[in-house]
Amino acid sequence: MDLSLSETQQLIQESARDFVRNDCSKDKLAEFDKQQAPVNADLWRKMAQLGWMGMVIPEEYGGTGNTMTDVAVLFEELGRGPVPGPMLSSAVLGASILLEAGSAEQKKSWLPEVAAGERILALAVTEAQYGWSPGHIQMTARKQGGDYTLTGTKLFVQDAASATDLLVLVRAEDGDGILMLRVDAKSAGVSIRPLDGFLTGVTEVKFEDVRVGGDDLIGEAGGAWPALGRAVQPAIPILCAYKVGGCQAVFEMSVEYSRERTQFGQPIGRFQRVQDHIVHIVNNLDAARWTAYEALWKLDSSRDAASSVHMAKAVASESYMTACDYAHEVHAGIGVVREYGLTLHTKMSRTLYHFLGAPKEHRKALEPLLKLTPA
Amino acid sequence: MDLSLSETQQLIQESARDFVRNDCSKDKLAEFDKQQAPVNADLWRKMAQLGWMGMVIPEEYGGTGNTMTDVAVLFEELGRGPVPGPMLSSAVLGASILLEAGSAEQKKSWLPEVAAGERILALAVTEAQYGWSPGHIQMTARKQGGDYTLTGTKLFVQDAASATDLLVLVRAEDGDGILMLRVDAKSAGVSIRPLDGFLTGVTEVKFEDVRVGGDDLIGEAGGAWPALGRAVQPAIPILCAYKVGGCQAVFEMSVEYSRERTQFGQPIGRFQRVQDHIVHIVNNLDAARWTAYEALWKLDSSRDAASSVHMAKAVASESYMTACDYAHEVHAGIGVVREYGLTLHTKMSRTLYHFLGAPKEHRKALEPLLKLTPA
Amino acid sequence: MDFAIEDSAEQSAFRQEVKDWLAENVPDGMERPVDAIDLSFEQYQLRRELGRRLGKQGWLYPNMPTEYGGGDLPVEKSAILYDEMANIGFALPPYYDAGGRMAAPTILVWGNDEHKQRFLPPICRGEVRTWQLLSEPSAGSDLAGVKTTAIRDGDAYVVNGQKVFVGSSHGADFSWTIVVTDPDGKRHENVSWLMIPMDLPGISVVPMDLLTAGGEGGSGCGVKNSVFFDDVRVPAENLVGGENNGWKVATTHLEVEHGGAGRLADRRIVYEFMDYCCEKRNGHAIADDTAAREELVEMYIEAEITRLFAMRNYWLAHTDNPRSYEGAQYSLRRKLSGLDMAKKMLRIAGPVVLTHDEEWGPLRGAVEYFQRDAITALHPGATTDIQRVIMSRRIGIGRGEREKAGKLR
Amino acid sequence: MDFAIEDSAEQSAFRQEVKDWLAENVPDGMERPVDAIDLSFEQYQLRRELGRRLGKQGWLYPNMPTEYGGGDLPVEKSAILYDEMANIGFALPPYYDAGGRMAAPTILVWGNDEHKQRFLPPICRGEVRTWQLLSEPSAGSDLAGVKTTAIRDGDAYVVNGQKVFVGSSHGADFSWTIVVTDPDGKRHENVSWLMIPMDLPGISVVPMDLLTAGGEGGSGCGVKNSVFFDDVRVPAENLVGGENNGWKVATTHLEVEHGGAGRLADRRIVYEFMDYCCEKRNGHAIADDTAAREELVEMYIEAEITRLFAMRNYWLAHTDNPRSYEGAQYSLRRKLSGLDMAKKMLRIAGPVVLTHDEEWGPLRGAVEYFQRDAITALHPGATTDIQRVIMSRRIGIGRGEREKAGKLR
Repeated sequence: MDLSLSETQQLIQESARDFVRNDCSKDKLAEFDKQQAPVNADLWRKMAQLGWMGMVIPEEYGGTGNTMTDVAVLFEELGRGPVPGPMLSSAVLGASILLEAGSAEQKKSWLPEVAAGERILALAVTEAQYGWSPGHIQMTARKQGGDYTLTGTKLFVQDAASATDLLVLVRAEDGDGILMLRVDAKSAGVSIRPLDGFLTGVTEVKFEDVRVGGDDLIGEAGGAWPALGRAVQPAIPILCAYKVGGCQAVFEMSVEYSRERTQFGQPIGRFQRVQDHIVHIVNNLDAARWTAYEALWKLDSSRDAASSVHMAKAVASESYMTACDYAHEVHAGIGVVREYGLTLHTKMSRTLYHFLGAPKEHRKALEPLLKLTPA
Repeated sequence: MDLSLSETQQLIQESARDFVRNDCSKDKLAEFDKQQAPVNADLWRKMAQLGWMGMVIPEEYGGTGNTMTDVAVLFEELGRGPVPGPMLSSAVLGASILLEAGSAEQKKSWLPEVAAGERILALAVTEAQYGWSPGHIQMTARKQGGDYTLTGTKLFVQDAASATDLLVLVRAEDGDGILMLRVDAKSAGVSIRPLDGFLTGVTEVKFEDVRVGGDDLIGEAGGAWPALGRAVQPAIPILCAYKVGGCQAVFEMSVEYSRERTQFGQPIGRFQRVQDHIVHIVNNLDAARWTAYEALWKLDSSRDAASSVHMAKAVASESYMTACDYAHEVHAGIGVVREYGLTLHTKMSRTLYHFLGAPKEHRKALEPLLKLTPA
Repeated sequence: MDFAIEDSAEQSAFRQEVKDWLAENVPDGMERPVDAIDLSFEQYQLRRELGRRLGKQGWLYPNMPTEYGGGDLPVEKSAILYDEMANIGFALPPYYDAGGRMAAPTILVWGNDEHKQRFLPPICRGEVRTWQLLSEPSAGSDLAGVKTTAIRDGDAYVVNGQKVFVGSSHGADFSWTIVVTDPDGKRHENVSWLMIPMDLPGISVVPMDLLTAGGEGGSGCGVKNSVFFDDVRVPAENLVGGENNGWKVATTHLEVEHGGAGRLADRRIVYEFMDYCCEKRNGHAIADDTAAREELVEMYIEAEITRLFAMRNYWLAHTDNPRSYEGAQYSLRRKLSGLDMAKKMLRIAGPVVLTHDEEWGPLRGAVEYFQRDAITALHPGATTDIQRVIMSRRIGIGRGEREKAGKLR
Repeated sequence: MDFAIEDSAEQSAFRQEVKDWLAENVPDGMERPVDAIDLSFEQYQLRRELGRRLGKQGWLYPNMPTEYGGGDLPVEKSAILYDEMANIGFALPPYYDAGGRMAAPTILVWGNDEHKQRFLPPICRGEVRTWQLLSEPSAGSDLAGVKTTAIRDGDAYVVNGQKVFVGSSHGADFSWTIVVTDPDGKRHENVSWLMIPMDLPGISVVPMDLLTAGGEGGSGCGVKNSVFFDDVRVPAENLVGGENNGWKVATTHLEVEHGGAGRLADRRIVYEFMDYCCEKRNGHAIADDTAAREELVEMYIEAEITRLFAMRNYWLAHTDNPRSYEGAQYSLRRKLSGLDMAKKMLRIAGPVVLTHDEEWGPLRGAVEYFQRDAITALHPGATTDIQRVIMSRRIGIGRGEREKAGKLR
């Protein structure tokens, strides 16, 4: 048993922490947020140069093939910002899908560009009737010769506005089941519209008679869902680590504020009520942290990680949201002032609550694994 | 709008409060509890003399036909003890059932004795597979000529050990549906066994070839369940009022202790954490109080009370349990010393949690009423 | 007990009168934006116009005495007014006038005749909008720690300092505030309650950029501002309740703000959201899902309990029953259950509650606004922590003597 | 990171050795009553016997140094011992010996050689049972407020006072306690840590009647007692850590008690209860119900998080990583999630969890016991409030300097 970080991981942590400190200060992030900029070009280039886009990609495809825990350590630091943008969508989810289901050809031609940050992938799965099960895939593709034609709407697509390529899950009209197609985000008939509100980087993607070549079919027709599942499994605890970073940030923010802010002649942190808000935060932080990293350890040591992954997501989604709520209790007025930076986390905790499956769905998935229902 | 008690109600409140203060002191109740005495004879006689057993029974049957709110005011005071015994089972539930479904003959011969406290009724509905729906009635009765023969087990029967008569719900073997029979608790083949543990007045009742005469059939065969439902509806908010009294008692206990007990050189009630435990108690108390009394008002003013009654029980069951838990946080060590009296409430809050339907069942019942599911 | 808010014959006659009157008098083209930040100046003017018309009837402040332009209406009738306004999507007053809502009863209790004659009629008739100025950068929960000074100089008080989380869009005619009139005085004995005309030289108003500006549905304030005072000379006779007596004066409007006055209009969004979840959209309704229904029922129960607490407080406030912790209890509950409901909505309906997108956002974006506002709402009018402080003092937890509730009448 | 508690080759060899040894050495006829209150004196003697046999191996206190009768085992191996004992339904030690569990490390840190030689071997070899005496009627959370005095008189300290919530059934050989040695001294500088032979004249033990006596499954204490000291003369050399230095000495065992040492044995009852809910009883299983399954999953997650916190603490305690708030966090979590789980069990399985009736009570009454014990468990070893106090100080909420965790080694 050894719950400490490896040297590699400590190095990743330091460089990521420096990056966030120097390039993603509160004001800068608040600025990006105002601009609604899907992805900041300089930021993206820097991250690519640091080699972060290639961490899950093996060396043969231009990556560095790190462990999932390595990648999670990076994302925990990014979550502290929270640093927005398509890192997870492209460099983790997208890359894993290509590694899982892509042809040798597709891997060779796409993965190196993903690793270089030149090709940016986004995953288009969910629709108006929202959910992360095969039944929720209703949009269809018509097959004509070797090609496909897509018509329909994907909703709550994370990071599509900054993507060069969309990985779209659709039903084959001919009943071949669910298949996955790579669609150039610039193709005729594709319209991407950011959704306004209490969310970040979430879009509506409309397809009108979009032609897609057969060589853009990823994996077998009909096999897309299981392939997606295998690719998403390792991505989930990395998403969780990002939320852990968010919890860590609001925890530190709150402790700092509890010392600086004085009312009634003493630091507010001397009041037990304020203390208990922060105790709630750290309890949620640690629950999210250890469930996530145990799942990552199981993945890296190729143990059966299914139940740990479901649990990690169920816990992290709630923990991040709850941690933000208690941070608002600690901060009161200043907490809702946008420049202060807390609301960026509050918004992110809501944005990512359902992404890759709501806690409710992951808890359901635990039932057969715990033998509460026949598998 | 007028949320104050009527003069009658204030009188009931005073006499009940005196009774509890004088005849049900902490030590006496702790004593009864040790003895596991199902009902204390003197106590029961006193309560009968005060006319409390006849409050829901009309004058023609020897009662006083009070409003449900009147009765609830009494039970709130009894709940403060908590005063154990079959008051609710006999004088409210039992009496309401006879009024609802009994024949003129049955009412004339039984109700006056119930009102006088000489006849004590207990309701035997639930079984090993516990629940408060018709589906949970599995025990059957065989019809022979005009008579019935009962064999089977009723479980978690409240107050059977102190009852003279059991009102038993069974399925007719001939498929006549559910019927209700009055069974003399002393009849051959009836064995009543109190269940030990963290509960009060709860029994197992076994029936072995128990013969019951046809004149002990209450209402029509097959009509027993709806009749029970109509009789139970007004009893539920009265049970809730009893729990409100329990919440009130642990609230007052806790406030008092917060003043008397000093640690770190000041009354513990000066610590915000202790304050917040008590804030939780009073919030639960008031939620239970106002949901219960609104339901009672709807019943007394013959409005449609169904949804209010379901809500009241769902709220009161949780509130009483939660109030006790926070009272334990306030009291720490002394709270678990049996003589202190708090654990009587803790135990009662658990005992009555499922009685007349668990919160879960009542919330389900709200779904059609709120049009969330087709009625 | 009688929980009835149904109308007697007389009441339903009055309700009809109100309905008819509103049909007559609500100016054409009045909009009801979900987020008051979208309320144009023109729309604001229409609301003021409606306010003045209500004022003529004594219906803008129906519980205030007629001699000052109020309606002096009994509980049941004023309840009907609030109710009917809510039915057409407005609060009473139909524009943000927190200053008036809280100043009016305060001046009635603490002002001298001259104050009542001068300040109350314009408020009650809707001729002026009034802001309340309490918080400062360094004085939030600790209101007694305000630093803004008002130093007597001849016939005026000279005001200097900054107030935050103030008011609304489109300005105000008056503001009232708690200011330090005795910089060397003891805490709680060094502040006064001052009415300030907003057109005086030296006042500047700067909008704040917040998650939401808060404020109740029908009367959302749109924006909150920082207000800076630079040697502002306020006529000395605008000081209400006596010099250095401001802390006592404040107890009245704080009591109102902390929910002591109760309310009858309930949280419509909950019931509207339930309907939204029952609507079929391409063959599927959110409420088809078992878990969703369970949370909808829990949400309904939450809302019902809040309604009952509000009703109890309204009854207490309008009868001579003693009030204690109930105001703060209601306020605490409203804040916490509001946030809890917002999160339930997210769990029940999914990410759609996070957008006010025209095509996808539920209830014209009202749910998305509620997602944000439920967080903002945790702090105005005292944080949840302070509400618990008030409850604890009034219950007498850990202390023999119980703190008294603030005077409302 | 490596969360593995699976065995290396060497470890599984050791595990086999332990299994075999236990098969050999657990005395016949040892019972495992659900509620230790049912543990007869004969049964207690058998547990002591097993303790002595474990002691001979150095396995009773496997982390203590061999020179004092411990096993000086590495984390992984001692973990295996706790694990295998739990597998046969016992804790380590197999009898309530809180005094030993907390005194041993304390004496190791604060005692002089003579103390270590005299006190540690009998504890480690299982020759004595030791109680801890901390709480008093007027000193619960406020341990520094103890009133029991120990006044130096020649070669002895004369002890007078009362301690409550002490020990177990069937007595003890030694007790240690915090007593006032300088009645006029400053708070925290007036107490000392004293080892008291229980056979001294003037000591009387009176059992208390409690909801449950508490204590972990395998080593439940049966009853708690009040202990009265009436002019009890304790040899002066039994004072450990220096006169009036008791508060510092206490930090070590308080750290252990507050969960700082971590643990690996998890809450079996949760997993056993899940099995119980899946068993079919006349054709029906509790887990057939959707709502029941949802709560079972939530309960499982609760238990898993608790397990992970415990594991983290165990790792921290047995490596040289800095510890801070984690001990109190685990203790707080265990208390609150324990109560939460008990209530979930009630909601899931119904009133059956409230009885230990032979025919109906689940898990031989273990669930009913848990219903009561989850409430009792809120206060021993510091209340939830005090755990939060400790967390806050160590995190440094509202203060620059962070309080240090107590020394464990």
